[in-house]
Amino acid sequence: MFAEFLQYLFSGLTSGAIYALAGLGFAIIYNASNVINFAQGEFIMIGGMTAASLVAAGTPLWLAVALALVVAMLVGIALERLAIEPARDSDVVTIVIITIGASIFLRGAAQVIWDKEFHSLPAFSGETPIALSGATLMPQSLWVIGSSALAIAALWWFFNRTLFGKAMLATSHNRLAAQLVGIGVKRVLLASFALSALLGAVAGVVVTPITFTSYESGIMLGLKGFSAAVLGGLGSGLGAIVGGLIVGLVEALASGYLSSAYKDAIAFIIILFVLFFMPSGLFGRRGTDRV
Amino acid sequence: MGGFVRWRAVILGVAWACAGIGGAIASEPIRIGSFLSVTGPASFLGEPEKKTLELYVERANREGGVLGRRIELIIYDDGGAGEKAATFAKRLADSDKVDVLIGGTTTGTTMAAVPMAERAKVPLISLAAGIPIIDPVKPWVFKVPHTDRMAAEKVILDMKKRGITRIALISEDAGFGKSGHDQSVAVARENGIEIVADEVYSAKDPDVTAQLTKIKNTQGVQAVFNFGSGQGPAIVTRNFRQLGMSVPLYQSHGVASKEYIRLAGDAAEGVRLPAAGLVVAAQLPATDPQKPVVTAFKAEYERAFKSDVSTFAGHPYDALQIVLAAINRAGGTDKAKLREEIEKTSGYIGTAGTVTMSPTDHMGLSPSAFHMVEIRKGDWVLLD
Amino acid sequence: MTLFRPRTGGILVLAAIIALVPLGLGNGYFYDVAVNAMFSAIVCIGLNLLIGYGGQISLGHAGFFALGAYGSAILTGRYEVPPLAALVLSAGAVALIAFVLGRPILRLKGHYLAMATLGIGIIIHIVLKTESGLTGGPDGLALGDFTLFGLSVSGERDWYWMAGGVLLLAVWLSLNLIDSPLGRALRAVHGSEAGAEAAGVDSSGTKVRVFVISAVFASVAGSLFAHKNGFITPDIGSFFHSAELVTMVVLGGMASTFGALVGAVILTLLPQVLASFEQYEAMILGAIMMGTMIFMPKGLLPSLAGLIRRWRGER
Amino acid sequence: MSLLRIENLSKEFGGVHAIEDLSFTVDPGTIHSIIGPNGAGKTTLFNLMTGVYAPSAGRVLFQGKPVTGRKPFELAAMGMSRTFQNLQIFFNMTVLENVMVGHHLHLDCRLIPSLLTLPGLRRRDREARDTCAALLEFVGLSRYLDADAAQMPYGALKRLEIARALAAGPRLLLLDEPAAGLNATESREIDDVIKRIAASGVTVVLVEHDMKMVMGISDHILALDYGRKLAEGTPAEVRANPEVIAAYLGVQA
Repeated sequence: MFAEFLQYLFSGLTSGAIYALAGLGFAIIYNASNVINFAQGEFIMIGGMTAASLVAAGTPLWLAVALALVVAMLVGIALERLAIEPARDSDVVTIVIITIGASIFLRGAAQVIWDKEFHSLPAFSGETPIALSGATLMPQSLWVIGSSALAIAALWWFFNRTLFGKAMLATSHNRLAAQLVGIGVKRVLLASFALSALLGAVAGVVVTPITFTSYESGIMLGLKGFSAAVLGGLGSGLGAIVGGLIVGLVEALASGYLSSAYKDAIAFIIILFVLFFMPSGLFGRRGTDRV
Repeated sequence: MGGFVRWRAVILGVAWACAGIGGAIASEPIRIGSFLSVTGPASFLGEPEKKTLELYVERANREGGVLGRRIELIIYDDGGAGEKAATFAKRLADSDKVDVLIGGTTTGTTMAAVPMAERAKVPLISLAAGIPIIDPVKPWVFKVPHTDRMAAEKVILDMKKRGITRIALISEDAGFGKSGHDQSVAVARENGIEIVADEVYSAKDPDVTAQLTKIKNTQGVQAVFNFGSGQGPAIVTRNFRQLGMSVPLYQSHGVASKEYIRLAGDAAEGVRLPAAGLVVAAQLPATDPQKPVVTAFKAEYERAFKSDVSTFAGHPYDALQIVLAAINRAGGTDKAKLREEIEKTSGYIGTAGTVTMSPTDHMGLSPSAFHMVEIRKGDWVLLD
Repeated sequence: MTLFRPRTGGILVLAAIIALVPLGLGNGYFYDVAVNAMFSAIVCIGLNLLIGYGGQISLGHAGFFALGAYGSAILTGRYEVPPLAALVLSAGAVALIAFVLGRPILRLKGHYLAMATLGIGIIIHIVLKTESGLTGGPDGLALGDFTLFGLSVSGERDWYWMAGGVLLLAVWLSLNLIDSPLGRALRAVHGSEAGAEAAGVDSSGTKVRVFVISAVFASVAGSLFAHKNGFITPDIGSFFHSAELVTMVVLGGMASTFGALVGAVILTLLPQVLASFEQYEAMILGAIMMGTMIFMPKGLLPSLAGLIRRWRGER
Repeated sequence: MSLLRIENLSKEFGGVHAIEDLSFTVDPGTIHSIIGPNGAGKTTLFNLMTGVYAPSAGRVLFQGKPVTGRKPFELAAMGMSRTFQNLQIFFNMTVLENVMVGHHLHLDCRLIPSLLTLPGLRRRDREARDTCAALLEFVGLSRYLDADAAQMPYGALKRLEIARALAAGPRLLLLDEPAAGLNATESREIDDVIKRIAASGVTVVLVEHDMKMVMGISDHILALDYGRKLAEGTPAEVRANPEVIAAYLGVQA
């Protein structure tokens, strides 16, 4: 009985950590610009596809991963410079549509540059399952969970301990005030896209040995990441992680104890209920409009 | 590339006409229209289908076309969406004035185009497996692939032979897996095999150990059958091994390509699945009438595209051969005549098997189309 | 509200366009695309009331579209309800669902509202996919012709006039609503929710009413679409369709009924035009979407109207 | 009977008492002002009275009926209108439309008549247009009638909010710092408008910083400090109160 539960937990943790990593990227860009970047999933795809194709071409894994991170960051920077920056003063919904356009574009580019087949990466530390009280976990899942933990720690350090990180946070709270004290809002926006693209690529690389990757793999991860980020409360890194883990765990437990056909629906129903009672998500900023 | 082929065909046609040579060749080209799911969730089917069509239309043109007429191929990508498929089918029939339609990568896209094909009276040859496409029989609609039921039968009978009576199903919740699941349930019931666990997963789920754990903990499961395509079955296979499950694992023909073995890796060892002759061309006995056909096709495809052939790549080849033969017999592209000739297809040996159609059977595939194979050392081993 | 201030003028121009377009439609396929564009336009006009005028996002409207379509298919196919009655019953059921869900959901703001509506759309999609006994599952469901007072609507030309009529009705209703006290209240809620409440506007009630209306527009369009196609799959209720609908509204121009219409027409035509670009189709579509929003952030119609106004001003 | 009665009202924000055990009444037909230094709890009190916040304890009675917990739009329907310190103008609408939203309660907002624009609805809307145009005239904004609200100067927006609040036909009008941010001339104009509103029989409650203005037009003044009542009475009485002087001058009495 317990072994069964533990296995569902592991299953949920594996999926949840993947969603959490995807959600983290949303949180960073939202923090800097109040924009939901619907192309976030494509960063994950680009990271995975670049690494997978380089490894297939004979590049050592570590180099392929490093290059994949660089490529994704460059794409993130290009996206910000060419598509977001010129529309910076537009409505949020206008920018959201731009990011949807960007995700269609990047997906289209990926199928032209690479192909439509599924690709994989070798697991970083072997394929021998780790057994624990009758349940098993793949070592790669630990890589994913570890990456999320590391990412959240690094982000905390960045936003609370570095000058530039603090500046980014300040910009998210009050753009005008940040400008007045001389923080370059443009640079902050650029950095936020680079950073979230980097995170996306990290997610893509560590996740590919588990889920494989293809030009379309960013869609689902983007959607789940968005759900995780909203459930946790937009702009909260911790929220995105917790949100992702909850979505993953709910799916696994629902599959195990209720119905695998409705596991996605059950996850969304839980999200809806949380939002009904906590309209700003679990860790979102709660502000009453001052009138 | 379809557009490219089409334009080249048009330009060549014009050049011939201007030069005033080759009288017959200057006549109207034969227009074949195709709507395929080249992108979207079924792109792993649609992409090889498109490649095959382009490859063999070009080849037919190189060899002088049919009845001295060139073949013009027009392909649209429906992205797997039924609504788009219906519109593109209409575009092909009304605007591009094609003589015959090949397509519908999936049962959904095919069925969405069926009302239009019936109304416009254009022969349609589907590349999808669903039984509703041909049952009940619709005058203008045909299909070339095996039905999912045939694959399910192959698997269930193999289980029966091994004395297995209680099984678990795990299937993808969308198109291919869903209809395969429904067929498997029916076939299992007819053969006295009990389904003791029945789980589903979504195409892009990163992990299915939860579903498999439930199966693992169900009393008396003697085998697991996974109906799905794309990345899902590879994840199922890996998770299956991760949980240390030791009962036999069966897959469907949806993963009968080397890509599956590559993605699932060592976990695929010992997995059994039904595969068309095409996939196991090399292993077929020399006496098999299909051997020369599938060996040639496989070689040509893999040389042209440098990627492993899958069952699905063969479907448009069969559709094209059947259509071209029917046009030859009909002596032209009169749609009613063409339809009749397609229906009269008899003894055609293709990648899917031997096809003999009739007014009551618009698929006409012999039931022996599938071979049961087992994966050993990363390659197929023919079991029957 | 921008280009055509005198609204009767706008409707007349639209009617004239609908009447004249068939002169340029060569065959059934073009009619079919035009009909699809008009059905999308009907959904977008309703959605625009919610997004453009009410300032409330919905990423789940394809769900209502699909419910209308499946409601019609199931009622006419299984229970032999006449098509018009099935359309009305489905729309009524959708209105009820939207009403019940609307209260709790519309308390949410911005991206949280987007998430909630997205969730509802996805849940509807999953139910349609899973309950194959009723819906036919992923393989879809067939349905018969639409009949109106004993006359059967079949063939692209019949559908063209049918869709044109319903579209004009939708535009008329939408323009009426915007100019009515309720429409003013709605725009006020968009402008300042606190201000509207202080002026006596029941903001959540107003939002719910418009949510219901926009859901009904989607449901009716879905029912008609289903009969026109003769076959439906759960994909019409997918998240991508919802996102496409929102894109149409924003691309055409928010808070502009005719803008929503233009957006729907363009995004329906674009994939058809781009189909011959084959594998570059997605890249071009994405680039056009980005380019339009970067250079015309207010959407096509308002931006073009602004240009024309400026150009006239200079002369 | 008093028009508005506040009984033992308290409001806490995370342990901080913004309003503490406050009671007072507003008599019909008067101009009643609430003064106090920054952070005294004036705007909180305002938001409590108008239903934006729910009180931690105590209650509010309007025309003898308890209204605690009612939503702002329900209070508006009972005859209580307000303006905002941070302007809440509908910048996406014209000036006249802004005022017409204020007249909302007197118009038909049912769904079906709105969609069909039934004749009755149209006629009443035309009448509303005239009423609201007259109100704009009353506050001196008739030249902006068809302008977009977004194009108006700040001072005019303040008067627009007053016109919108009047369009509801209130018995009680609550004005939150109507003169804040205005220059002397604009202030005097507002002054004049408020006097004319009171003269028309509408009771006015005013939160204001501008002491000169308050002293000039109020019938009754309530002075707050740290969420408590400091003093209450006629302008002359309050002006003479040593605690008020101390609070304003920051000297311990």
